[in-house]
Amino acid sequence: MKLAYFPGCKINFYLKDYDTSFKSLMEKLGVDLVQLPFNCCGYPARSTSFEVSVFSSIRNFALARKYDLDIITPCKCCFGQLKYASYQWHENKELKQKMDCLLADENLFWDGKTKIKHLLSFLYDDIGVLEIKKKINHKLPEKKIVTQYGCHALRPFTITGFDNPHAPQIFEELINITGFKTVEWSKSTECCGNPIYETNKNLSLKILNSKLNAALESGADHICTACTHCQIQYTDLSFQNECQKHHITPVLFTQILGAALGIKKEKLGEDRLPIFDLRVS
Amino acid sequence: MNFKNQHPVKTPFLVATGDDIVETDVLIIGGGVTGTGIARDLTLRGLNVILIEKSDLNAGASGGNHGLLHSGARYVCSDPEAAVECSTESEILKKNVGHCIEETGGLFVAVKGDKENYIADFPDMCKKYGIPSEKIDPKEAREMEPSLSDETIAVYKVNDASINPFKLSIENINDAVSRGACYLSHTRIEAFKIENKAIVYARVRNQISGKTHKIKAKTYVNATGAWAGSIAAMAGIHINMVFSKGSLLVTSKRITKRAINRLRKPTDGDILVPGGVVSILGTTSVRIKSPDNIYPTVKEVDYIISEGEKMIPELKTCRYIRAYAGVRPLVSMGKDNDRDVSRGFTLLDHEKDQVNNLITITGGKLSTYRLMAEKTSDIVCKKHQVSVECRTKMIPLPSTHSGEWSEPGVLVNDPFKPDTLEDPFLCECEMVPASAINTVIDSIKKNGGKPDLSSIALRTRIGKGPCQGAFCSMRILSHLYARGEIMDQTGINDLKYFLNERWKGEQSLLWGQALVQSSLKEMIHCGLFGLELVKK
Amino acid sequence: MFQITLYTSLILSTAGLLFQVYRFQKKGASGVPKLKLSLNLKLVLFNTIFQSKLFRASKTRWAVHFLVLSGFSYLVFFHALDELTAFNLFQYYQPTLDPFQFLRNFAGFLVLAGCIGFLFRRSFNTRIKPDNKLKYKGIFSIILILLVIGSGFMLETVKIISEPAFLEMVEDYSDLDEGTDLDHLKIYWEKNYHVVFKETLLITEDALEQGRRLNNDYCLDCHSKINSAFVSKAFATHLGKPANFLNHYRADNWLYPIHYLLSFLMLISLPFSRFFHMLLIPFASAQHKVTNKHFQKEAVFIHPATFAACTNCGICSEVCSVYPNFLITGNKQILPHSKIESARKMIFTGHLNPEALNQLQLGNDECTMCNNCTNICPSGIDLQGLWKTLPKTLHKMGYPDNYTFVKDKALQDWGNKELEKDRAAGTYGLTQNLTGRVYSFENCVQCTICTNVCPVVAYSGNDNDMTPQQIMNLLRLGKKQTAAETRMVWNCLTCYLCQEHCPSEIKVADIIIELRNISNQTAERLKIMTTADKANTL
Amino acid sequence: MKDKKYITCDITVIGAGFAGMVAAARASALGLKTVQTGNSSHLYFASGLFDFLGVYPLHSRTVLQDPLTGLSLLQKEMPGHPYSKTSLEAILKSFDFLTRFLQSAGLNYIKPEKGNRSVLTSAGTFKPTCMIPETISKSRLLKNDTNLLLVDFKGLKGFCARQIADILKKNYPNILTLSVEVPGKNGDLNPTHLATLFEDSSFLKELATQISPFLDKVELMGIPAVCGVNKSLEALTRLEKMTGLDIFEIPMMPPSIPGLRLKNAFEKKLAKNKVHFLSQAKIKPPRFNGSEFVLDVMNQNMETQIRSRGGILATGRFPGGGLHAQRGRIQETVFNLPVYQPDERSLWHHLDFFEKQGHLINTAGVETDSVFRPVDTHGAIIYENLYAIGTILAHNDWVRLKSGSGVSALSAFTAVNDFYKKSTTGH
Repeated sequence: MKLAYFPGCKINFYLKDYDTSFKSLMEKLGVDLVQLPFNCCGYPARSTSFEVSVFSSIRNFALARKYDLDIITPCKCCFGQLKYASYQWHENKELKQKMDCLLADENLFWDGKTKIKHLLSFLYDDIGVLEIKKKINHKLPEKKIVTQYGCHALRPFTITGFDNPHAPQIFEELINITGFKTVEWSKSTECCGNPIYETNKNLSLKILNSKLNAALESGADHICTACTHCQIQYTDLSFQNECQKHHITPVLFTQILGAALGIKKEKLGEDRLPIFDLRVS
Repeated sequence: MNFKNQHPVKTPFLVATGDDIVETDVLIIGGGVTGTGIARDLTLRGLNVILIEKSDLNAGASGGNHGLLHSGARYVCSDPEAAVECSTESEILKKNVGHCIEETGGLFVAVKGDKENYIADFPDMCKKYGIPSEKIDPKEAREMEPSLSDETIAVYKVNDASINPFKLSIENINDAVSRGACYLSHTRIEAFKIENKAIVYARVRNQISGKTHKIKAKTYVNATGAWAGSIAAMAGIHINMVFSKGSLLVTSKRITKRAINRLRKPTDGDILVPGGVVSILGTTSVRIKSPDNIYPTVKEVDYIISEGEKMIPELKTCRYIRAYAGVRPLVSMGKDNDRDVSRGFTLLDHEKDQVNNLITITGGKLSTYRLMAEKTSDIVCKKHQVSVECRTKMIPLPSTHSGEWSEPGVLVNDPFKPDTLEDPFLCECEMVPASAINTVIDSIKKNGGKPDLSSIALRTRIGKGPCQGAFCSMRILSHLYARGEIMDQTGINDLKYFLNERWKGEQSLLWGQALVQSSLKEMIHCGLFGLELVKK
Repeated sequence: MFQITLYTSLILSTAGLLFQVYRFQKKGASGVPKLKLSLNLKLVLFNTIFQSKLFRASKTRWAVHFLVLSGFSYLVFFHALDELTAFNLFQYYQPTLDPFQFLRNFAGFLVLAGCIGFLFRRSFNTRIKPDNKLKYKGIFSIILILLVIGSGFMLETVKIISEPAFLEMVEDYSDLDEGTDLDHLKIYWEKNYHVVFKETLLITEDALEQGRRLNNDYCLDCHSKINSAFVSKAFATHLGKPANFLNHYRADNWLYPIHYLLSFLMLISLPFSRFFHMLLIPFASAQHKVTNKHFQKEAVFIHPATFAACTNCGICSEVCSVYPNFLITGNKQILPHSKIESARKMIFTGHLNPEALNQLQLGNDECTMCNNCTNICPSGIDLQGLWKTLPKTLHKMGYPDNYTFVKDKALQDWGNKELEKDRAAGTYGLTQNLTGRVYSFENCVQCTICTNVCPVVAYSGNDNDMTPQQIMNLLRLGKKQTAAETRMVWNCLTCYLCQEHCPSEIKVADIIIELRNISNQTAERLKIMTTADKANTL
Repeated sequence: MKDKKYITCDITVIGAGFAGMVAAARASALGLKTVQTGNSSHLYFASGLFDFLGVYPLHSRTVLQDPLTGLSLLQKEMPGHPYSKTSLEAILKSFDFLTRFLQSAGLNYIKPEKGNRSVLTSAGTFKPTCMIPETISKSRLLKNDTNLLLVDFKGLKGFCARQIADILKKNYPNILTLSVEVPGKNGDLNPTHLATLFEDSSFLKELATQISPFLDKVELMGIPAVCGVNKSLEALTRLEKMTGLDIFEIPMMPPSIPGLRLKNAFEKKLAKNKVHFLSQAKIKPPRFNGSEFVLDVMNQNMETQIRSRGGILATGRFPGGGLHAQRGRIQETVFNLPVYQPDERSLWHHLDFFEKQGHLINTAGVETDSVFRPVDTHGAIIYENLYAIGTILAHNDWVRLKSGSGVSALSAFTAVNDFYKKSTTGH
């Protein structure tokens, strides 16, 4: 299987480990990732201009279309934005026309055929939980873990079609096959606070804190994310004290699954949990 | 909230207890725009005044109209005298009570099928009576008002404006009270004591406390509008009153910037007046027997919409919030069609009827309320041998904060940032915060009234938004209890009364989203609270 | 004469360098906490000598750079400084001997080819259509190189053809007098070394043979076959008639000072022209790049000298993540190569046109910190570090970001009637126009579910003003601008909980985001209005 | 080209209100492959109390002490009413199933007992109902002479302890009131946010210390129904332990927390039971190809096609969007089924909001056979495997009869059972 890898803007600078472990995971699962000169997904421009944000996404689609590839991204924000843009492109004729003109200026075109997959939905829908379960050769210790779904993939459901937006399940199912045990908590579908990190750090911190409190009440050891932004929020240096205070470590889903699939630890990034090295087979 | 223009409000000089006789110069009966206007006029001339009202301000036609300040153009063909009156009065009002008026401007619009000769005569008639009008190309008019029908064939621009009658009455009475007048709400006339061709005193009853007392005045002014006949009857005088019901519809949004009139002989469903963020469509003219308990019927609503949509097609599909009706009090001159009866006012000095100190003022229009008050006060002053000129022409009506909340979206005109945090909105639809409710409660109490849902609703926008009281009623009731304004179980009945009043205004136009909203209301108040099971 | 000019230009160049260092130091010390960044020696080495980063970024650019740099380095080292280098290294060294003669020509040829490559590439537009100003940027340096090399070749050419020079050399290095021998030599040199003689010489086989013998005796030690000076020889053989004219006026004598004066001019202009990037790139590359961790500690220091290493190549803009934003909004200051230019101007000259500063602030706000520009920058500049520190600097100068601007702006200014009037205008391109159409929010049943699920309302305390459903009500009441200015609109996490929960299925979050667009764009318009005033008063 | 997705299932439940949730619960419990569409947020409007029959006949305007007496009369007088189509046993069975299902989802309800319970509401009235959440159950301890403490929270709009006390003063003279300020929250206090606070142990402690000085002689305590979202009973018990009192919740106007608890419980459990939920999905007019329904779901970004053997229409009335009223006519929105309704709009509503007979429009709806399959005006079944359940059913003014949850649960239970029976017997 060949897919265009859409890393998103933040991953390279802020979260190299996610990039590394994602690539290793895909390699392990036999997926060829193609790197294209993608630009920003357009989500940050949502705040300033609707048109800019949609165009950014459509341009990425057009690039992928040029190579006849579907897009996969590890970032929920990018996933949501690309879905959103494709919806707007389909619905809004005037917008579509303008986008087509702009693309034509750059010798690109898009016919709406490119599909966008998020890491989780790809694993769940295209590969299948059972298939992955078969490949797992290193059971991980039974640590209690809560999931952070990521807003933009989950909602609005009518646009993203990711999973039941009120009671999502796929993340839990995918984690439970690794040996980690997911526990229920009330805030799995709530926002991590990262979108307003720059403008209102205080509120962003409060939101993070409330999540950590809830995670603590549920008895979790870890928070698992499958989104660049969420993980950045939890691992942010100025917030890290909060996680330590709550004795909760944020972990990347790709590292967990990677470890369970027996990927060498060097290939899972520099910043790993020590438990990955103590695999219980 | 920091309020500007706070007026010192004097405590009423009258503490009505038992059978005490209270003396005053003039007793005004009826708290509509005319009554409150007379109260202000007379206090400005230095007279002592008591105003009594059987329910609360603007309960009659003053509260049941378009809120249109006529330029006069509507009446140029049918009633030129009224037209000229309107024209001059509206200019005075724009100058003196500007804060109650939005100078929207108006259009007269004719659509395909309207009578050609009326359209042709209109500009000449306007010119003849000195009413400014300007012909506009229909195309241009549709650019000015995009919602106009594409079948528009002729358009004239006139100086119509919209006026908020509630604010007008509140401000008039507030000003009168600040000059020493006394306002007694929920006070009904029981009887007049007449001796020697004059009223000696009036026995009145407080509707809430049930107590009666006597008010002795030199002159009595009957400004009860549609009820003028029954008050006069108490003094043994017969006035041949005719009641004409007019129903109006409120849309959920403001459809036009300007007041839109149909360019034809005045008839039903031909005016659309913007009022803040909504538009008001009306009216009908139905002869009724009694001015009490009137409400718009489903048939009337449908008829108004079908007439209105010819001028503005959007009226067919837009959401309506409520419908209400007012009664035009007309003094019959023997004509069959109510539209042909003059909309001019009737001022009767009952000296000719052997009651020397009773004056009746009725009929007329909102636009000419000041003139009516002036003429009435002139007679009163003549009787009192007071030779002060009318001053309402010159002295602007001050704006007070307790009147402000009767306007839509007031709060958001002020910088609200620092205040909203600790000042929750009790009415979300119209964004009325707790502090505003408190201000209004204080103002009602100062005037000797009882703060309940209905009296607060009269002075604020609560219950007037899309939810029609579904949520705000309960929130404000709780607020009243929490403040100790209500201490017994009357709150429930108060709530039921309030909801029912709101209901009368919506029941005739419940379809689409309005029906959704009202179903929700019934689910809350009947389904959960079971209010229909509460017996009085 | 030569000595004086040499030393003058050396002094001038050194002074220029010192001045630049002083300037950088002064600008660098403006109160930013310094962060110890270790030296990245590997990058210095690779990027300076092999231009490794440029190689990755653009092969053609790398090729022309490499041609010029390698050729010029040779020329400087073995030609200009031959007295110090070549003569000492090689005992038999003579500029006119092979392989030196050939190498000099070859090096000169490389530089010439490189320069022509530069000019050629510039005349074609790259993806980022650079403004014409940028197109001619550094052209001075290229022309100067061309002149130096050209004058060198010309000098060699006129020396080749020069009869007087030939005669001088005969006098100096042989015992030949006027006579047949000399004529033989002349014939040989005319034939083989392309000297142009005034009189016409009769060429015979015998004379040539004689000349060859004489040449072997007297000249061959110092003069390799002229064929190796392939560029100059080509010039010389095709010179034709003007040759006599040049010989007559001793062109070889006066071209020499021109050549070295041009070279000295290069030396002097080193710290002030495009040549300077040769020194700055190693400096810029030497610094380790700022990382995420530095940002979080808020301890970031970018040495101003590194910005000067920018050559406006525009490669950064080609990979810029927000390049599409530029295509729609047209704000050039979104693109890194324009931003750094403005930032450089702002930092070194201290004043920048308010409008430009405003544009810079707005453009920089769009940056997503993807690090693409730093990764690719052939000069090794830490661009991302600059973008990250820029907002603070701009804020201090009175150009805050939109959020701060909106928060600090008094409502009266905000509710400016002008703005209220043309609120529909001034938005970039298309919108969903949810806020302009009543039916997108009028179905609100006031149930407050959106408010109840909103995390912003839940956790913000006093940090928030309106709730989502109050925003809907503000819109219904016709207060769009007021709604756009509420803190709720800016605090919104865009988590879509409200929209997913709304029983009337109102697009609450989309509406709030659209309001934020309006707020942003109003802020931008207000900023432009006020900066235009500022610019006028300046 | 949008993404196209095909789902095949046994049964599609259109609607995610109370009835839809019960139907999905029953279907998934029977092992049917179930797809559900709709907007579950309408459960925020649910009081969380399950009514059976509170008032009958309507003009009596008195609460039924025992719903069974009303039921037998209703079954006799209103043959069109959903209750008249079935037996008491079925109703009780459906309640029983519901209780067990919710129990497994972690939400405890008290089983029906003989006679209606009356639950104190925030308006100071008593609502007759049948099944109540355990957090409300202790309101039964309220006797006329009980020393009751009512607590309200400053900023929680629409709930005032003094109001309830003042209104009940006549019959319950010993009510004390207390208004508590929530630390750090000035101004508006939204029910869900307050409810989330109740799950925080430090908040509970703070609350208990604030209340404790006023507990002298108090026997029972009432608080607004905001005591926790997911672990409400746990929070209530903790507070009871801290104060040493029996506590009950008082339901208030929407957004209702007991409703939210229902929503969460249903959603989580149904997701675990693999019910495929399409949130806010719009359905194009479905086709019936003889053996199965083909529902094209407009999911904005992708087109989903559901093929299912059975369909359950649980779209509710006007607020839920199941019925839509134009100016003159009421329509059913998904299948355009015939709607029983008054002849003209002037008959829809009474002039009196509290008219004792109720408004005629509330009896409008879809008419069905005895297993809740919609029928046309002649009484013929329209689709073999289509069922209509919940408030969309005609002849049931559920608001006035206080019969909403009962009818919903019964119709959902009966309809799914019937479908199951048919599909297993191969009919």
